[in-house]
Parts: sequence; structure tokens; C-alpha cells
Amino acid sequence: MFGKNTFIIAGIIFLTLLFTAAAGCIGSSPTDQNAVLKIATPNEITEASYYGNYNFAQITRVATPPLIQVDENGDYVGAVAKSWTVSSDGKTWEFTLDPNYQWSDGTSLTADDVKFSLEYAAEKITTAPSWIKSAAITTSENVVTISLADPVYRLFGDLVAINIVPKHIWGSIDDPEEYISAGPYVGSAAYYVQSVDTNSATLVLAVNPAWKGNAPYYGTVELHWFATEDAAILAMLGGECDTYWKYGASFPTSSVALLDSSEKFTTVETPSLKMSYVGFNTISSDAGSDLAFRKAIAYALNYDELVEIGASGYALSANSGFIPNGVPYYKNTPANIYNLATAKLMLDAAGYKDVNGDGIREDTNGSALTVTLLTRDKVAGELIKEYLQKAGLKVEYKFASDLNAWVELKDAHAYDIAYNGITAKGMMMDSGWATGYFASNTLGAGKLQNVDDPVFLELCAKIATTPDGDELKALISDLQDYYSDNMPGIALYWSTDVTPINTEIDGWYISKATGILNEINLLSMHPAN
Amino acid sequence: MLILEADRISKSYGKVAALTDFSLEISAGETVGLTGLSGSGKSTCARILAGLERPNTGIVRYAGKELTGANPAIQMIFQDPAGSFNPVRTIYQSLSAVLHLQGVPKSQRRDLLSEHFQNAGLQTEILSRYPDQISGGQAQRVAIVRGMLVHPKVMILDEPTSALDVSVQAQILHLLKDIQKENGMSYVFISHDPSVVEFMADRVISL
Amino acid sequence: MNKVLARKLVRYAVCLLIVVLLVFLLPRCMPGDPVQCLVGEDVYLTQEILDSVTAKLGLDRPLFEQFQIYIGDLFTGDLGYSYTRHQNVADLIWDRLPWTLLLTGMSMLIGYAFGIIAGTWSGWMTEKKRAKIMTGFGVFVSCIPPYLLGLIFFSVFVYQLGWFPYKGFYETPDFFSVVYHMALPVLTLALFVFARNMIIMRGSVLTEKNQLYPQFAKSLGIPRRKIIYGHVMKNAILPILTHFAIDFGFILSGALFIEIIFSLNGLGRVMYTAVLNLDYPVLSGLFLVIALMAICANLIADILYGIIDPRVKRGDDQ
Amino acid sequence: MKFDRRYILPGLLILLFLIVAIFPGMFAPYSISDRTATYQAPGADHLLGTDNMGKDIFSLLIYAARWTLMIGFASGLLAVFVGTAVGLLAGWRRGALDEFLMGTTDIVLILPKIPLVIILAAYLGPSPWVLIFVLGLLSWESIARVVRSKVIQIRSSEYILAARCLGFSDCRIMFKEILPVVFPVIVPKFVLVTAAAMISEASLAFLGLSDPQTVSWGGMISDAFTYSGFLRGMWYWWLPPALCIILGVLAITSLAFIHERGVREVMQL
Amino acid sequence: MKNILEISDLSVSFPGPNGKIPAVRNLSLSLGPGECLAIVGESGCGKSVVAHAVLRLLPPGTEVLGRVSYQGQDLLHLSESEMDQIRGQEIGMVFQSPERALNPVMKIGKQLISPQVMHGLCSEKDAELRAKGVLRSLGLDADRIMSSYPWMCSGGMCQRIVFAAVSLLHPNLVIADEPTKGLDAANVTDLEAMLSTVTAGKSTGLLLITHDMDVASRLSNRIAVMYCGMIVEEGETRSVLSSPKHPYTRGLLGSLPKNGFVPIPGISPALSDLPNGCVFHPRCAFAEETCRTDIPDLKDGVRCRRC
Repeated sequence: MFGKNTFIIAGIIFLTLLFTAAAGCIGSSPTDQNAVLKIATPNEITEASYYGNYNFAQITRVATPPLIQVDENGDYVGAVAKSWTVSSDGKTWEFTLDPNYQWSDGTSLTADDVKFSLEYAAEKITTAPSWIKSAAITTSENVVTISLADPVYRLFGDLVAINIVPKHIWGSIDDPEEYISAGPYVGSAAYYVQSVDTNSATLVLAVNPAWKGNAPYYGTVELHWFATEDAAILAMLGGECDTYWKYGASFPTSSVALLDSSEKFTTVETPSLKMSYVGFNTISSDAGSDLAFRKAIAYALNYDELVEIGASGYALSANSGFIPNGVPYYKNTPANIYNLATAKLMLDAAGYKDVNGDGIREDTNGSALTVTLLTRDKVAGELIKEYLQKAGLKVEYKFASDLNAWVELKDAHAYDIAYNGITAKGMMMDSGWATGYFASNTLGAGKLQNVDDPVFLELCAKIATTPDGDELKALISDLQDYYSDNMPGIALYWSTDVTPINTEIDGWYISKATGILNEINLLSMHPAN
Repeated sequence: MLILEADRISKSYGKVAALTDFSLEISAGETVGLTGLSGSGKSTCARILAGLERPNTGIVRYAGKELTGANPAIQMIFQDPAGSFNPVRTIYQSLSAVLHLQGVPKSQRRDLLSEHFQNAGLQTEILSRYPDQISGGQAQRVAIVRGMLVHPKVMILDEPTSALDVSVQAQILHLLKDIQKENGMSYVFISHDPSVVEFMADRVISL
Repeated sequence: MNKVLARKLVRYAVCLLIVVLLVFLLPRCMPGDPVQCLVGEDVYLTQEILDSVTAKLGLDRPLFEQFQIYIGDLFTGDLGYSYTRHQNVADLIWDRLPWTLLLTGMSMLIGYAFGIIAGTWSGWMTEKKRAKIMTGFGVFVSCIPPYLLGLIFFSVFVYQLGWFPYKGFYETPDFFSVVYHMALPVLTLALFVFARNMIIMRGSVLTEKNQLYPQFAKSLGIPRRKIIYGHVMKNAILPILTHFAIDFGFILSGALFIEIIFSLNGLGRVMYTAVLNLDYPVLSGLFLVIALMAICANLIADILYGIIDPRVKRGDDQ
Repeated sequence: MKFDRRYILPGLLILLFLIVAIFPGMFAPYSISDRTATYQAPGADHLLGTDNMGKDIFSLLIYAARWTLMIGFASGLLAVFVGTAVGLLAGWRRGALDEFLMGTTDIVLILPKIPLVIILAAYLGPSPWVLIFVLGLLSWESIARVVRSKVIQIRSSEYILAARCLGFSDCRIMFKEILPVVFPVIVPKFVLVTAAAMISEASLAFLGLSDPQTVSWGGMISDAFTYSGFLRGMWYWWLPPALCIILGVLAITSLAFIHERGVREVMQL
Repeated sequence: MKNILEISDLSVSFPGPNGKIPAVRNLSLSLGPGECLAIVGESGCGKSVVAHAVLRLLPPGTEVLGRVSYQGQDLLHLSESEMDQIRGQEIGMVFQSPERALNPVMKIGKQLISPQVMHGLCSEKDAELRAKGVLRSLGLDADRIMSSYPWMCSGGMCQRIVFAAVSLLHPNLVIADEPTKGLDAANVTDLEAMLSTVTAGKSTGLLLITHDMDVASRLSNRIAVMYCGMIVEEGETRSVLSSPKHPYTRGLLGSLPKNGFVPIPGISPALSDLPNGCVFHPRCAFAEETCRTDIPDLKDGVRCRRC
């Protein structure tokens, strides 16, 4: 009997221990299944199309991450790929997969999935980059090898946009851009897209049970979209949502003052890759192709006021080197300075004098110095027009009320000076470092294509084919000198990103490319104590 | 002397025949009465005789010539006295326009109208009133005056007293008789009331 | 009735033809590349796809042949393809249409019912102070741009008071959630419908009031309520019916603004997004569908007219 | 005819708006290109504060009257011109021409206006002129209808018959006898079209379909919402133009209603 | 015999732009059962106003003074709902222009049945039978009429339908307001026949408002002549018509066709601008100085100094 009792007691002790251990396990698990993080956004998902809808596609980066992603400093770090190597000729890239990423339906993520995803994108997605179409992709265990026909070094800018998706799901879907489903979508990261409902304007991210990495705190992350920015912000202030996100954009700077009055939110300012600039038509404009004229104009623009009014103060005055200080290989160049008197003197010196005394300068032919200003932005356009007029120029104001009109005018080079903005993604386009906006041999609706200087075009070509390293650094330095000396465009200001920070939440990790909606941040966010 | 003549005229509106094979001869200075129940085509007949409508078949001759449209020599007086005047113009404005058509200079118009008004037993204050500000009897007198301004040879009176009170009716009938005596024109007098027609007309035709 | 209806049908057919022609010609007659005008401005397509669009729509062929292709497409329910949304325009509209119809339908139901009753009442009791206030209110509301009232309601009832949700047709797709979410947008839109109908109804009742038949009914001892709502209303409602069709277009465009403010993913949002992206196929398709709906509304109004006013059967024009 | 005291208030308001629209310089303390500090609250210097560009909102309000009223009245006039011509012709000539014109009117009536304006503005680019033409050319149908039915009613009336008997020409009858009688029913329609055009302009501005180079009340409201005037609680930015639109439309509409009532009284007698 | 209707000192005035416009002034009348009283006068004399005042059908804002007693009840002080009980069931009214008196979009059957049911006279089924019976007795195809709309019927038919609607409720008093206005001779005869059945039972009174002396002479026992809102002469129909006392009555009769269209000189004054004293004095050949200042009393049914 004693033995029996001993067994019972031992059993009880064992069971108690077991339960305690189990309870301890549950207790130490950081995921709170009932905790919900609600994100407000003005980026409406108009239809539940994983590939077809632009805004949906931005969010899927979190659930089905690409091989690599951008960190808070703008550097590339691994996502599905844990590490990578590149051959010296720049043609062979090897990516080793991170075993933490597993499909949420229980199947494992294999190199085959990666191969499929890259080929799938090349074949099915209209916006896929051209190099991928001619690449050969091979797999071995957990390594994916991409062999390129020509060396490409600026590969990552494209790779961050190609999601790695499950082959066993998408393999049977012929036209991904047309495929519509309310979910769930099998994902590989900490969260997968559980449902998306355009009627309730809600997307639900649920914790991936197969995820092997650090567990996130929030059991569910909801994305709520609103038809207007105002509604999104009001929902935030009204306590409906915990934070705000907009793809590729700052929190509206003119509304930042509003957050300061709210107890729940404070703001964080981070330098961004976005900027505003004016470009000169150096190809067919008389004045625009005159370097002395361009240099004079650089003194005529009131940068401080542009920062104040155009960005509500949330921007930095720019340098003549054009590229924002957050970009890799940034170097210090002389700052842009507003000095109207200098501008006038320089214009005089360049031969644009007001001979007949009517307040408007004449060009070398004796007719009034008229510049055509092309813009799509009401506020900046009006300001620049005023600055030019103050410098004694006659301004013909061409306001393009829609992109169509703007593209038509700029493609016809029907301007002398054009105002435009550059996005984080645009900064990386083509050869990177904003060259895509200037080089006349590029194509695209937002690009000015206003420089056909062979020196510049050669520089661009070199940058595109040079691997990271000192050589690239030297080239980028040259590029900034070129911008500074030749002024094909003048940076007006470098934008600052404003992110509203909910004081009840800790662990913020704000990426330069994707703001708060990035994998790293979702894993680290948790309620403040 | 034959002045107005309808020769076998017919008129129909859609499928409804308003008038069939109707003939009428009117001599200068005589009064022909037309009577009949409502819907017997009295008004249609009046309008055709006045040249306001064309008959489907048959012919209307005025002074031996075919009547193809309205002719100032044939005037018409209507049943609704107030409706015979443009509601947004004063009586003077309405009448003055007729005198303008006659080529009477502006300066003489008011005097001329005052004279006519006195003859018709009307006060000259009425000239500055709007049609809705005068009584039915007054309006009918003004309508008669207006018709007389163009010196017509034939006057077609389409139920001119039906909308009036009996006492006013008597006044108007006497006025019409007086005018005819003075000017010697022909009347086509139309009324549904046989006693009124009998009182006015030299001969009566029943439709 | 048949003669009148037949004539109306001819007019509707011509109207439809004009709308179709407009939608067909607009992109083809615009300066610039018709292909770009047909696929929209904000999309970047490979030459391959542009060529296939050209081939499919026959853009390299004479205008008449293009029109034949176009009409053929329309008959098979093909309203074109949105390259910005990667969807057939017809599917897209078909998907969103029920929600917009729900919004407009509910608003019209409420707005018409209350508008007609209130209009009848205030038309009959013109001298009463409450009726005057009601009329003034109606005129005032109809002078406000719809979106402005929507914004003010949103700010007050949603943000300040928190009585209504911020967005969406529902939270969870069940009846009560839909009712809760649709309440404020429907009421906002209904207010405009109400104001318009009240004013029209009031004027119409004022005219009917002076007719002889209500007097006769009164002399027979029929109580006032029965005269107003039994006799006069039926007659006075006819102008409302004539306005039904015109109103339908108005209400639909009102719904557009309401959907934007209350973040409802209906046709209005589709149109708004299409305007922002210059998604011409969607804009054209929407316009076609809205015009078609307006024509149907006219047809319904005609039929209702025939039921309520038996005089129409005579075939009178007036 | 006696002057109706009810006309005074709305009449004065419209008159004020018109004077302001014609001579904005006399009332505006600043020009529309003057700028100072942004987002100022109302004060002695700036009656209604300043906007996102530091412009004086009160001055903008005054300058905006011009385009808003212009769009309203121009489309109203256009609609009256087309509608009266169509109505007169259809009513006077009747027959096949009438059938054709009224068929056209029916068709114009059915076309949904706002969506059509939106699609045209999307293709042609937003400009106040597009707005005026589209709104004007789509709003004449109700005018044509009332004019036609009035002309039909008048043409068989006895005073027109009398005028024909007296030997007046068709042309004269049309313009001197019929038009003045028809005129009272046109006036309320004209102002209603004007009011509707003003509301439409404001609505399209909200969609971003307005020309940013023209200052209008609708554009101001739209700006206030685009540049967070609404969120910042700057009611003095969006409310005054909104009130101007509402008051303007209200005044115009009430003129129409008063007039219509007057017309009804006159016509019944 | 007790009078059905007694009107004493009735004054009605409408609001006008320059003060009140008197339409009826100090009018007193009485009507017994089985009797027909005709009020005759020319347009604008206020005769229809009397009819509407009795049934309280005048537009709001009208000032009504005096006493209208129906079988001892003062109608002017009843509530609207009490009045609804009187209207139709106790006092019926035959309108002029019968086509316009019927609701154009309601079937005639319903318009005949619902008032009966409303007054609780009978069930819907009986009401239908009764309505058909009355229509048939008026010589109409009852079944067809009941299911048609008013605009499908001719003027004569509408006239019978309106009469049927009134008589179905068995009122004790019928008011006929200008029933012959705008009618053809044949229809007038028809109507007279219908109206004469009203008083035939000797219990129902008929108040006939008309401008037509002939109709009045054929239907009425007594006649009251109105001029500018006042009764100028009242009496037995036969005696008034054969030997009129008041100069206006005489003039009126003289204007008739059978008397040779002898006109009364001058025109009726506007109600807003009535002459002082006797309203007829500016047109009266026998006017005396006192006629210009004093309104004569109604003596022996005649309101005139000299007579």
C-alpha cells in the first residue's frame, strides 16, 4: 500500500510539475492572443487582390516577406534570406534561407518556393524588373542561386518588392493580378493575412502558428483603412486605432500640431529619402541650358519658406549635392542659400539685364526673359512662381491639374523649370541616387529626362554596374559633385518623416522604406508598462 | 353686296369632325346669328371665318378673294374678356401697339384712345390698368374698342356675352348695336343662347 | 398607355445610344494616344499589352468598325478592363453595385416617405408656424452641398459624440452590424432626399389644395386627415414621380460623396478612385451603368405614373 | 405691381455678393498673393486668420466670390438661353419639330449630370469653363419644358388670337407678346439652375476636380480639408465659404420661391 | 314648422391688401323644411360666400361674424370634428363644375362608398348596393360607372354622380352652389329635375344659389336678391318676379332677354370700394339724398327708401 501511495504522491507531484511547467510555458510566451493592434491608414484596399491591388501588395510584404528588406537605417537586411553572397563578376547571387520562415498551413518553406516566386513574378507581374526575366535560378536544399546574364549590382531595390509566396498555393493560379480572395492567404512570417474585407475596410493579420522566430506580442494586427486622411486621423484620435501608417509617406505634416494636443500620441521625426526639387530643361530651353542662369536661380529660391509652407517645417534645407543625408554615400556639399541680391547680380552678370526698365529682364535677344514653370503642386508652384518673378523673370505658369497633362508637357520638354518630388523608391530607381529622374535615356511618367550630357549619362552607367565598395563610393561622390557643379536640378528640401507614436506602446522600430508596417517592428511592438 | 363667304367648309381635329360642309354668305352691314349646342362647331366656324384656322376642305372668301390668313378687315371678339389682353401689359400698352401698327404717331395715341373710350362708355383711367384689374364688362368694351381701331369690315363675335352677368350683357349688346349703326359693318354673332342671337341678328343659322 | 410608353421607350433608346456614343467617342477623339486614353493615364504597360489592346478594340481600324466591336463587347457585358485595378470593369461594378443600391435605396425609401408626408402636411397647413419652420428647414438643407453636411455629421456624430462607427458597411457581416454602420450615411443622404421631396410635395399640394375636389370631399364630411392623405396626396404625388428619375441621378451622385466621407466601398468610391487614377475604363463603364440605371428609374417612374394616375392610359400628352 | 418686401433681404445679399465679386479690391484688405505667417488664428490683422500659405482668408473669401458667382450665373444664363429658345420653338411650331425638341429634352433630362461632369472633367481637365458649359448645357431641360407648356397655353389664348386678327407678325407676337408672359416662369428656373451650379462647383472641388488657379468658395473649402483646416479646428477657414455658398444659394432660391409664388398669384387671377 | 336653417346678421370679410374686404354684410335668412330658397345675384355679390360660410368651407383667415344656426345648433362655434358630422350627413352641397368636384385619380365607386361608410350609415357592401341603386335611379349604367374614373364621364354624368354622392347621405339641407353655371340647356333641365326631388319629400330644405333668374323662378318658393353683399329684396318667388319692388331687382329683370335687354346704367362697384349709404344709389334712378348716407333697413323684404 505504501508503495502505491508513493506512486500516487509521485504521480501527483509529477503532474503538478508538468502543469506548472506547462503553465510556465504559457506564461512566458509573449503572445497575447486577445491583444489587438489596430492600424489606421488612408491607403484603401479597393479589392482583395494580393498581387493586383497596390496597397494590398505593400502589406503582404509583412506576411509573405521578400528575400531581403530595408532596415531603419535604409540598409538591406535579410528577411526570408538569412544571408547572401555575390560572385566577383556580379553575375551569381546566392541566398541562404532563414529556417524561421515556415508556411502558416504547416508546410515548410523551401528553396523551390523562392525559385517559383521569382519566376512567377517575372512571368506574371507586369511591373517586374527586366533582369529577372533573363536570369537562371537554381536551388539546392536551402540555397537559391540567381545567375544573371549581365552583371547587376542594384538588385536589392527590386528584390525587396518580390514576395516569396507558397508554390503549392499560387502555382495553380494563372493570373495573380486578377485573383481575388477574402483570405486567408498562407504566409511565412510572424503574421499571415487571415482575412481582408473591403466592405468593412479591414485586413486582419493573425499570428502564424508555424513561425519559428521570436513570438510577437499582439495576437492580431488589424489594418483599418479610411477614405480620407482626415477620417483616419480622427479615428486615431477617437481611440479607434492605435497607430497610423501610410505607404511611402509621412504622417500629414500639417496635422502634426493636432497630435501634440492629444495625450495618447507623440511624434517621432526621422530623416527620409523623400525630397522636393526643381529641374531645368537643359535640352531645349535657352535659359535652362545656361549654367549661369541655373546657378543664379539657386540663389533666388527661398528655401526656408518652402520648408515652412511646403512641408509645415518638417524638412531640412538641402545641399547643392542634391541627395539627402539619409542616403548611403552621402557627402557634404555646399548648402543651397537664398539670397535674392546675389541672384540678381548673377543674372545681370549672365547677361539677363533689365535694359528697358520695366522690371522684367531681357534675354540676349532683347526680348523679355520668359520662363515656363511646370508644376502639379498648387502650393509649391505658387511659391516658386513668386520667387522667379521677384528675381525679375516673366513666368508662364503651367499648372497640370492631373498627371496626364503633366506627363504630356514634360515629355514634350515644354518647360524651362519644372517642380517635382522624389520618393524613397524613386531615389533607388534605375542607377539609384535620383539619377533616374534626370537621365534622358530613362523612361517613366514621373521622370524629367532633362539631362543628355554624356558625362552624366556615363556616370549613371558606371554606377549601375559597379558593386558596393570604395569604387561605388567614389562614383557617388562624383555624382554629387556633378549635381553641385552643373545643377540640372536644385533640391528644395529634404523631407522629414513624422510618425505618430502611441505612448501606450513600446518597441517601435521605424523603417525608412515602410514606416511602422515592417516585420521587425511588428515583432518588437508591445504595450508600454 | 357679299363681303364674306364660306363655301362648303369642313374641319376636323384628328378623328373628331368639328364642322362638315358648312356654307355661309354674309352681306355688308348685316348681322348673321349662329347658334347651337356646345360642341356643334360654333367656335371652329368663327376661327375659320376670321382666318385664324384653315378649313380642311372648302374655301373662305373675303371680298371675293380667298382668305388665307388673319386679315385686319375681319376682327374677332372672344368669350373671355380678360383673356383677350396680354396679362403683363397695361391696357394702354396693348392698344397703343395696335395704333403703332396703324402708323399713328405716339403723341396722338392717348387722345385718340380717350375719345374711343368715351364713345364706348369707358373711363380713361382704365388705360393705365392691367387686364386683371378691370371687370369683365369693361374688358369686353375695351376689346370692342381695340377691334374697331383697325376699321374692320366684318366683326366676328364669339359668345361675347356668355361670361357676363345679365345686366352687363344687356349693356354690351346695346353697345354693339350702336357701333354697327354708326360704322355699318357686318356682324357674325355667335351664342348658345337663342334669345340673345334673336335679339341681335337679322337672320339666324342653327348649327 | 402603349402609345405613350412606346414613344418614351424610343427616347430612352436614343438616350442610351447617345451615352454609348459619348463613352465610345470621348477617348477616341481626345488629343493624344487613344490607347492610353482607353487604358487610363496612370498605368504603365508593356508595348505587348498596348498592342493587344489596340488589336482587341480594333483601334487601327476605321471608326465604324471600332464601334461595331465596341457594341459587340457591350452586348456580351464587356465594359472593358481596368489595368489599374486588374479587373473587368463589369465585374468590378457588379461587385459594388448592391451596396450603393442599398445605400441609395434605403435613403430614398426614408427620404421619400417622410418627405412626402411632411410636404403634404406643410403644404396643407401653410399658415402654421411649425409648417413654416419645416419648409424653411427643407429649403436650407437643399442649399447645402451634400458633402459638407456629410463632413459635419461625421465630425459631430462620429468623432465628437461617438454614436456611429468611423467606416465600412459592417464590422462583422451580420444584419445589426450593417444597420449600425449604414445608419448615419443613410440618414445623411435621406435628409437631402427628404428636403427635396418635401419642397416639391409642398408646392404640389398647394396647387391641389385650390382644386375643387378637396372642397367637395370636405363638404361631404370627410375628415381633414382623410382628405389630405387619401385624396390630395395621391394627386399631388405625381410631380414627385416625374422628379423621381432626375432625382435618381442626383441621389446617386450624392451617394458618391457620402461614400467618400464614411469610407464605404461602393460605386462612389470606385468612381473617386477612378478619378484620382484617371482610370478611364472604369469611369466610362460607371457612367454607362449610372445612365442605364437612370433610364430604368425613368421607366419605373412611367409605370408607377400609369398605376397612380389612370388618366395616362388615355394616351394624353398632357 | 406692388413691390414685395420679402425680396429685400435675399436681394440685398445677392447684390452685396455681386458688388464684391465685381470689385473685390475695394473690400479685400490684402491681395491674394500677399503672404504672412501660416495658420494664424483670427485677429485684428487677419479677420479670419490665414491659411496654409499664410494668405488672408478673408481676402480669399472676397476674391472667391467672382468665380463662384460666375460659374453659377453663366451656367444659369446659358441654360436659360438654350431652354427658352427650345421651349419657344417647340411650343410655337409644334408638330414634328416639337416632337424632336421634346425628345431631346427628355434625353437631356435623363443624363445623370454630376457623373457626366466628372467624366468630362477627367478627360478634358477641370476648368471653370468646362463646368459652365456642361452645367449650362445640361440644365436647360426644365426651362424648355415650362416655356413650352406656357407657350402652348398662351398661343391658343384669346389675346394671341386677337393679336393675329389685328395683323401683328408672328415674330412680333413671339417676342413682344409671348416672351414677356413667359418670362416670369423663366426667372425662378434661372435662379434654381444658378444655385445648383454653385453647389455642383463646390462638390466637384471637393473631389479635386477644380482648377487650382481659380479661387472659388468650393475650392477654399476643398483646400481647408486638404491642408488639415478641418482637423485643426480652423472653422474660420472652411465655414465662411461654406456659409457664403449656403447663403448665396439660399438667397437665390428664396428669390425663386418668392417670385414663383408671386407668379402663381398673378397667373391665377 | 321649425326652420332648418336660420342665418342672422352674417357678415363675412376677406383679408385684402388694404384692410378687410366685406363680401357679405348683415345677412339674415331662414329656410324651412321642404322649402326652396333661391339666392340670386350677379357675380361678386357674395351669394356663394353665404353657401360656403354655412358649411364653413371658407379659406382660413376669413372673418365670419353673426350666427348660422342649423336646427338650433350654431354652426360657427362647432369644432372641426363636430362640423365633419354635420357636413354631408346633415347638410349636403352640390358644387358647380361637377367634373372638377370629383377626385380624378379615384374610382367613382370609392368616392360614393367611402363617405357613407365614414359616416357610419351602413357597411361597405350595403353602401355599394345603395350607390348603385341611386345611380340607376338617375338613369346611369351603375356597374360601369362605379369602376370608372371621373374623367371618363361626360359633364352630364358627373353632374349626376355628384348629386348621387350628396343625396346618398340623406342630408336635411342641400345647398346648390351655382349648379347650372356653364351647363347646356339640356343639362340644366336635367339638373332642375334632380333638384326638385330634394324638396319633394317635404322634410329637406334646398338653398339654391344662382345667377339665373329662370332657374330660380322654376325651383324656388322664396327668393332673395343680393347686391354687393347685401340682400336688397326678399319674398315669395312669384311676387318678387311679377312685381319687383327694389330698383335693382327691376333692372335685373329688365336685362333679361324676354324683357328686351334693357340695361341698368353704370357698373357694380368693387367690394373694396363700396359707396356710402345704399350701395345701389349711384345707379339708382330714384336715389334720394338720404340714400347717399344711410343704409336702408329690410322692410317687408325690400331694402330701399322709396319703396
